[in-house]
Amino acid sequence: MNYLPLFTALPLLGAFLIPLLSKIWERLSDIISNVITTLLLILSVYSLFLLPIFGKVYVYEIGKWAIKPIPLGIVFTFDNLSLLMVLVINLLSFACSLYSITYLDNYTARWKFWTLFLLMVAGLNGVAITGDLFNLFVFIEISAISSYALVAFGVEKEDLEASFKYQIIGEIAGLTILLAIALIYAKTSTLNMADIANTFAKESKGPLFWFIISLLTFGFLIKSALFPFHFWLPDAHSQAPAPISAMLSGIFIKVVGVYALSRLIFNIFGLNRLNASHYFNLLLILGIFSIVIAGFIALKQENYKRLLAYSTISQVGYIFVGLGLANFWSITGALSLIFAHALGKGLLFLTAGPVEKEAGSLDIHLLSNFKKRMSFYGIVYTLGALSLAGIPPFLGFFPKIFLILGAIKGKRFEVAIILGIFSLLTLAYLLKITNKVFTKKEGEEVKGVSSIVISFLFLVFLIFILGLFYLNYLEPNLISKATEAVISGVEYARLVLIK
Amino acid sequence: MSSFELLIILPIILGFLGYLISFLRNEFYFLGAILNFYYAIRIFLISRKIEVTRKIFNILNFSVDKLSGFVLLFISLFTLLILIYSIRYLKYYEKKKEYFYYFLLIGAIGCGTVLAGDILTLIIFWGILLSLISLIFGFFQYATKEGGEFAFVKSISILGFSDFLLILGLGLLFISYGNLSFNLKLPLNNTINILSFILITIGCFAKAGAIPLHSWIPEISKVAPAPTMAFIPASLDKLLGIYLLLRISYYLFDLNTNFVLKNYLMIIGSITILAAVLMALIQKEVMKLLSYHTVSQVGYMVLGIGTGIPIGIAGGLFHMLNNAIYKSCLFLTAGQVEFWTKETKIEKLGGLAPNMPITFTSFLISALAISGIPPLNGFFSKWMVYQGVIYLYKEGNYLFPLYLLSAMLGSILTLASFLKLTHSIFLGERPKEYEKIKEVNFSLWFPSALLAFLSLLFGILAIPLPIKGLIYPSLPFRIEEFGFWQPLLAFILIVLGVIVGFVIYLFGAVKKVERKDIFVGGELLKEEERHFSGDQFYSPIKEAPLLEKGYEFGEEGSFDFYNYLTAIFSGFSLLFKEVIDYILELIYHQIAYFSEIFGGLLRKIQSGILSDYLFVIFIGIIIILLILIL
Amino acid sequence: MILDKNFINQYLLFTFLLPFLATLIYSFKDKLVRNWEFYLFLVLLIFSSYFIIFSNNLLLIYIFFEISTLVAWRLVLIKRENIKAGNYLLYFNFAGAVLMLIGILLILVENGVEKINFSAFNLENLYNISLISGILLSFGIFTKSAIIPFYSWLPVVYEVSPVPVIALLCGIAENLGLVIFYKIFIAPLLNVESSFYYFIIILAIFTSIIAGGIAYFEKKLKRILAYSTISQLSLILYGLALKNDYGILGALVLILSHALAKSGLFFRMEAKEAVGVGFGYTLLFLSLSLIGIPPFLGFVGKILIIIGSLKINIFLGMLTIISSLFTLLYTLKFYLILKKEKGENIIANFIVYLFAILLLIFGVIFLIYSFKIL
Amino acid sequence: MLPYLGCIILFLIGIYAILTKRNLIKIAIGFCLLEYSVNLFFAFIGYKKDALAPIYANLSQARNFVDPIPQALVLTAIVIGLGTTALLLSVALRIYEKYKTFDIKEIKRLKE
Repeated sequence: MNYLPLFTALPLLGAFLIPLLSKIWERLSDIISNVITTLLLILSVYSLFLLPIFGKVYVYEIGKWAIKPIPLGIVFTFDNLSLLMVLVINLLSFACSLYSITYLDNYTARWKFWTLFLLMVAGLNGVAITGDLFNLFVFIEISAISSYALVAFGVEKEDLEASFKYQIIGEIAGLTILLAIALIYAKTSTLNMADIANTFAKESKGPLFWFIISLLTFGFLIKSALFPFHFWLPDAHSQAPAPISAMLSGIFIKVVGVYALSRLIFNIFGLNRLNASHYFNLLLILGIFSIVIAGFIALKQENYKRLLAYSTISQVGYIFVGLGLANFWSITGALSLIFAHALGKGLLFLTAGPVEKEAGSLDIHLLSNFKKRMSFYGIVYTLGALSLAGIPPFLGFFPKIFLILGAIKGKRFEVAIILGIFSLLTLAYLLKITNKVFTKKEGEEVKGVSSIVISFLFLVFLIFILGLFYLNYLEPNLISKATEAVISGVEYARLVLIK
Repeated sequence: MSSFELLIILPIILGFLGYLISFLRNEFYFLGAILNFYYAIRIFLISRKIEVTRKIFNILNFSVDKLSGFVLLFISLFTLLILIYSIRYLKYYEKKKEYFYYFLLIGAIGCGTVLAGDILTLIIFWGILLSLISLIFGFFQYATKEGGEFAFVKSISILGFSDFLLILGLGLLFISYGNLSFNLKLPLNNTINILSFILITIGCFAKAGAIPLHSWIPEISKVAPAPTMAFIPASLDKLLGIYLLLRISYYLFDLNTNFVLKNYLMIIGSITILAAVLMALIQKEVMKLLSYHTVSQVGYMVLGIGTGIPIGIAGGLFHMLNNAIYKSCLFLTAGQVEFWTKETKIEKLGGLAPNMPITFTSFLISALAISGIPPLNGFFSKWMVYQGVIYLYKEGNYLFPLYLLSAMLGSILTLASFLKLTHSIFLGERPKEYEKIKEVNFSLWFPSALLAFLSLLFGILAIPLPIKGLIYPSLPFRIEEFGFWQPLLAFILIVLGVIVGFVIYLFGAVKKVERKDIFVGGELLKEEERHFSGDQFYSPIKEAPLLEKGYEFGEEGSFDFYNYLTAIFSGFSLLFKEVIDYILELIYHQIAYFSEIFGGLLRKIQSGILSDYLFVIFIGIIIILLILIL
Repeated sequence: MILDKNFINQYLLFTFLLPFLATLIYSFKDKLVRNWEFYLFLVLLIFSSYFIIFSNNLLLIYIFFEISTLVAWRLVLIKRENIKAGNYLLYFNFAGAVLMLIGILLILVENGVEKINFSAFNLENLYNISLISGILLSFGIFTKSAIIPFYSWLPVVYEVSPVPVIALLCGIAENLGLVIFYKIFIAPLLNVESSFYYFIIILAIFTSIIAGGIAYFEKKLKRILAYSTISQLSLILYGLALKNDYGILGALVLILSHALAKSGLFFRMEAKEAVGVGFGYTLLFLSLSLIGIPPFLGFVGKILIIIGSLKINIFLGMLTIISSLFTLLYTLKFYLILKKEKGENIIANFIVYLFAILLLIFGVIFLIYSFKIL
Repeated sequence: MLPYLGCIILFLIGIYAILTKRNLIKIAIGFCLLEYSVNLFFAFIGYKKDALAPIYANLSQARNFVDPIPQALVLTAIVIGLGTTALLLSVALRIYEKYKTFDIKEIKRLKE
């Protein structure tokens, strides 16, 4: 598995090649980026089969700087959790880059988009596979900066406003994370995550420890837009171009926020419900607040993408409830929700593109009076919405099972009921669009456009087929292993350092 | 296949053939009824000797004893006679095809009901009968007369209501004792028995038409053609209802073990007699008047059965038979009148006796019979009931004078109302348009004439024929010989009296009727106003101080159980609709409304101002720090 | 239970097939529903009911239950302006289904299932159902089969939906809840707390009475029929919950009878009178079966349920009778309204005729056999 | 301890600027201050009193070196900060072009 650096190297390479080569022929940028995302997808699927051969963790030492006996070199660690994230990132980035081929006809600066897009993919992949704390920060910033730029890509009034607000809040998070890293370094004098874990395991958990945790939590909660740190998200996600909204909502907040946080608190700091129940209760309560409040706000939204953005906040709440319950089932639920939500919400945001192009607006009220019929997009949207609301047999149903099961097993019966009942709210606000925009019988039918249609079909196929094979294949081979990686805590450090 | 199946199945098959094949249709129906009658006779004859039971399909259990044998015979007879009548009567009826088929089915199923040997069979046949009755009543909605739909709904509501209670009662027995046959004489001393007895009697009352479940009969009489009235409320339902009442009172249960229940029956009987006859007195429509009498007569049967005295019970049973005979005869003759005149309003009729002598004779005999004029059969059975009531004093039941009084008063008032009816239809002034009216055909007058003849026969030869032959053997009691009444002797005496009267008429002073002009207030009454009908006969009674209020109530439907039934259920419906449904709707709408409002409020958090966001975020970090470090 | 489980499954499928076929035939003459969307959902519905009947896995049952909800939702939206009613249906059923899911998972936890895979949901692996999880599980059934307090969606949906859709709803979709109740709580003889059954019995019989009462009060034909459906479905549930042979058998019979009678009545609304076919009498047949008068099929179910309830106590028998009385009253009421209705579809008349005759024939056959085996 | 205090003061000034200033450029400056404070803090971590710079190649005895890693990290962080600041300012300028104002309270088209 020594191709591991390719996950970041390939998109970075693409990002540097594209400005040069697109001078020759602008369409070349499409080809390069699509080839790269396809390669990444192939690599990540290949890793799915390859990783079990290498055991639970594969460690790649950059520049052959051995991490033993002194962990000085920078490493990439690739365990099952990283595998899950890489797989999700590359599935969705594949779909989005495919989609963007036709979508970008609306915009002028093709190659700029592709450069930023690949930078973001590189950053996200880097976050998922890195084993070094500072590298984590760097990758977060790479993806974040490119996302700031991409949100402002349309250069309209609202785009710039959203981007500015997003940047300020996002960078505060970034700085907080940097501060926390500085503190960690001050405390441990190492940046290797496994080594940090070992060091913290030996020490008692004083106020400084908790201060670091709070800073990290603060930073990553902003990144993952949990209530009350969500304010940037509805603006940014609703103003970005459709594929970028899909990427941001589908994977960005999860990789940069949820993944990084859970990697740190579970694997590095070794927190679990036994030694830090108040911490997890905090996550749980914020998660529930997110679910409820963002759900109700989404119900009243009048803008297609803004509604979906609020829905994302609500769904992140579900993920955090899963993390907050912190038992095997709930974390399985949270991780599978990351998977399901990435595909589902990505699909929903992608449908916004052709709709906006056809109707010239995303205002639901205007769309409901739009004269043409968009049955294909309507069906795609509805399937995605049903999956997100947790209706079988789609993929989104299984996270719900595991989250509720986790709540029951965690003796949090009220949480189980809340999770169940508020998925009704999810259904209600998502179907609001189906009902108002797509439920028409008369009018001229809008024709689908080629690469957009293919990406839709790809995602719908995934949602459906993964839903069918969830319990038989996906759960035992991918998600429960990833859950084990999370739940086993500082076992991660031992596995990394044994190499 | 034994006679039991054939009795029921043959009419069904032949009726169905008649229904399908337009060729020889009436002959098929007729053949079905004939075969039914034939097998009924056979079974009747068998039942004289032994008690037979037969199980079909492991579920239908038929048995016949002397009681059911004789009821069966008469049901079959009535089916045949009235079918003959109605084939002619309803010749131009729009939906006669279905009508005759259902008619025949009712006859067959009615026989099945009588033959039912256990609880389940009874439930099934009783229910099928209800469905057939509702099917045949369904036709009246198509009748040109108004109120057909309401009559249909009302009658089926009442019958269905009582049938459901009957099923509940029988089901209760079924649960408690298993699938019973009817000859057990269970004592009426525990709750289940008493409850199921009461529930079953409700079914019987509705079928037979006892107050307070009677009101469907006058209602349906407004729209139903005469043969239907003659068949369903007047004969079949009487036979079945009273038969079942008798069955449960002295075969399935033993009524004599419960004093209170006996009085319950007798009170219902007395009230029925009196109230219905009072209502009948003031009716202005032939059919409705007759139907109130139908109700009234049920009172005697219930009273007789309720006495618990063998002679009274026998009287009740005999009265059932008699009533079926003369009441169907009355309906049929009324139908014959209507057949030509197309009129059932009393005030519009009159003076038809010379035109329709056979009809008139039949009507007169039946009217006298129903009024209890000796030596006709009505008198005899009533007299037996009186005797039963009088014997009550031996048991220490000191309410008996009241029962006796109401029974006798009822008899008198019946006579009174029939005087009015006979006068109005057949005597008095004849309206001009009716002058050309002739006697009806043979197939119309024959059934009624036969029934009238039966009335006469059962009156004169009461003791040898019906009492000794049918009634006494059917009852499981030893019946004491009674009184000094010799109907034959009385008949001879009466005939002698009539002859003497006739002689006096021939040779006496009364020679010729003298016609004089009529003056009112000094003015000559016009020819067309000279017609005087009998409908005003009893207006004074209506205006009597005590009865006035009662009549008012009666006219408004205050004694109509259907109104109470619908009122109670409507009340509940209103409660459910306006309270429970409303509350649920409110809750669900409130939830939707609340989430809208809540969403609207919450979205204000997103103010669009960056400083506010940052402020909230910093408060957030402070709270996190506080929670985690402290 | 005296009947073979396998036989009952086949019987249930049979009860679903009749309305399915009728709707299929009907749709050939109806412009509104003659499109691929309708046929797709029709097939999906019968497919999911097949799986619900024959599956032995709680998860599969649940999944197809939800699919049937989706299908019902889309069926209502065949007429696009019915969005509000369709959503009402979907949200109610979804809420119920979610609670049902919680119930299922709770049962799993109570039975000590540690690893979640497909076979963990097999009914054979379950032994106990506690009161609370039973009630949660039955919420899904309550919404689908419209029991208090979750019946409110049904009249709203019926009022606006086209006839074939309602026929499918009352003939197939709503019975699925009952089938699930039968499969989980009645057939496998699990160790369920007996208070659970009392709870269901009380709820079901009161729903039956109350819905009957409301039906008597309603003025609009489709709403009367809707409340009547609620009343009948809860009566069936009540019969099942009685948990004795009479009650269960009665309920099973009543499923068929209700499916035929009610969908027949709805088809009657669209029927065009053909020559030589007893138009008013077929209607009367259907009504009489609904009331429960012999020899029609409805009677067999009702009498068995009455006997079954009397076996428990007299009071329940009384309540059953009161429910039947309401049925009698409202049936006569809508009979008069329906008699005046005339539609356009000639096939509908054939269906009504067929169903009426079937009710009579099945009535006689079931009467004989049901008492023979008891 | 004093340098750390300076760090914190700088940090607080940055927060103050972000929270209270309405001008976009001032917010950006406040943001830069925050960034500098964190960088400064990072640089201080590596510092040890009287320690040598870690560039000697051959040493005969163990000596007290300054930790070199934070400096490398801070360099990276400064670069990243450069990138973000540049992007922030360019967006701010574009906003001025479109909105004709730098007042953050005027820039609230996206709300609710």
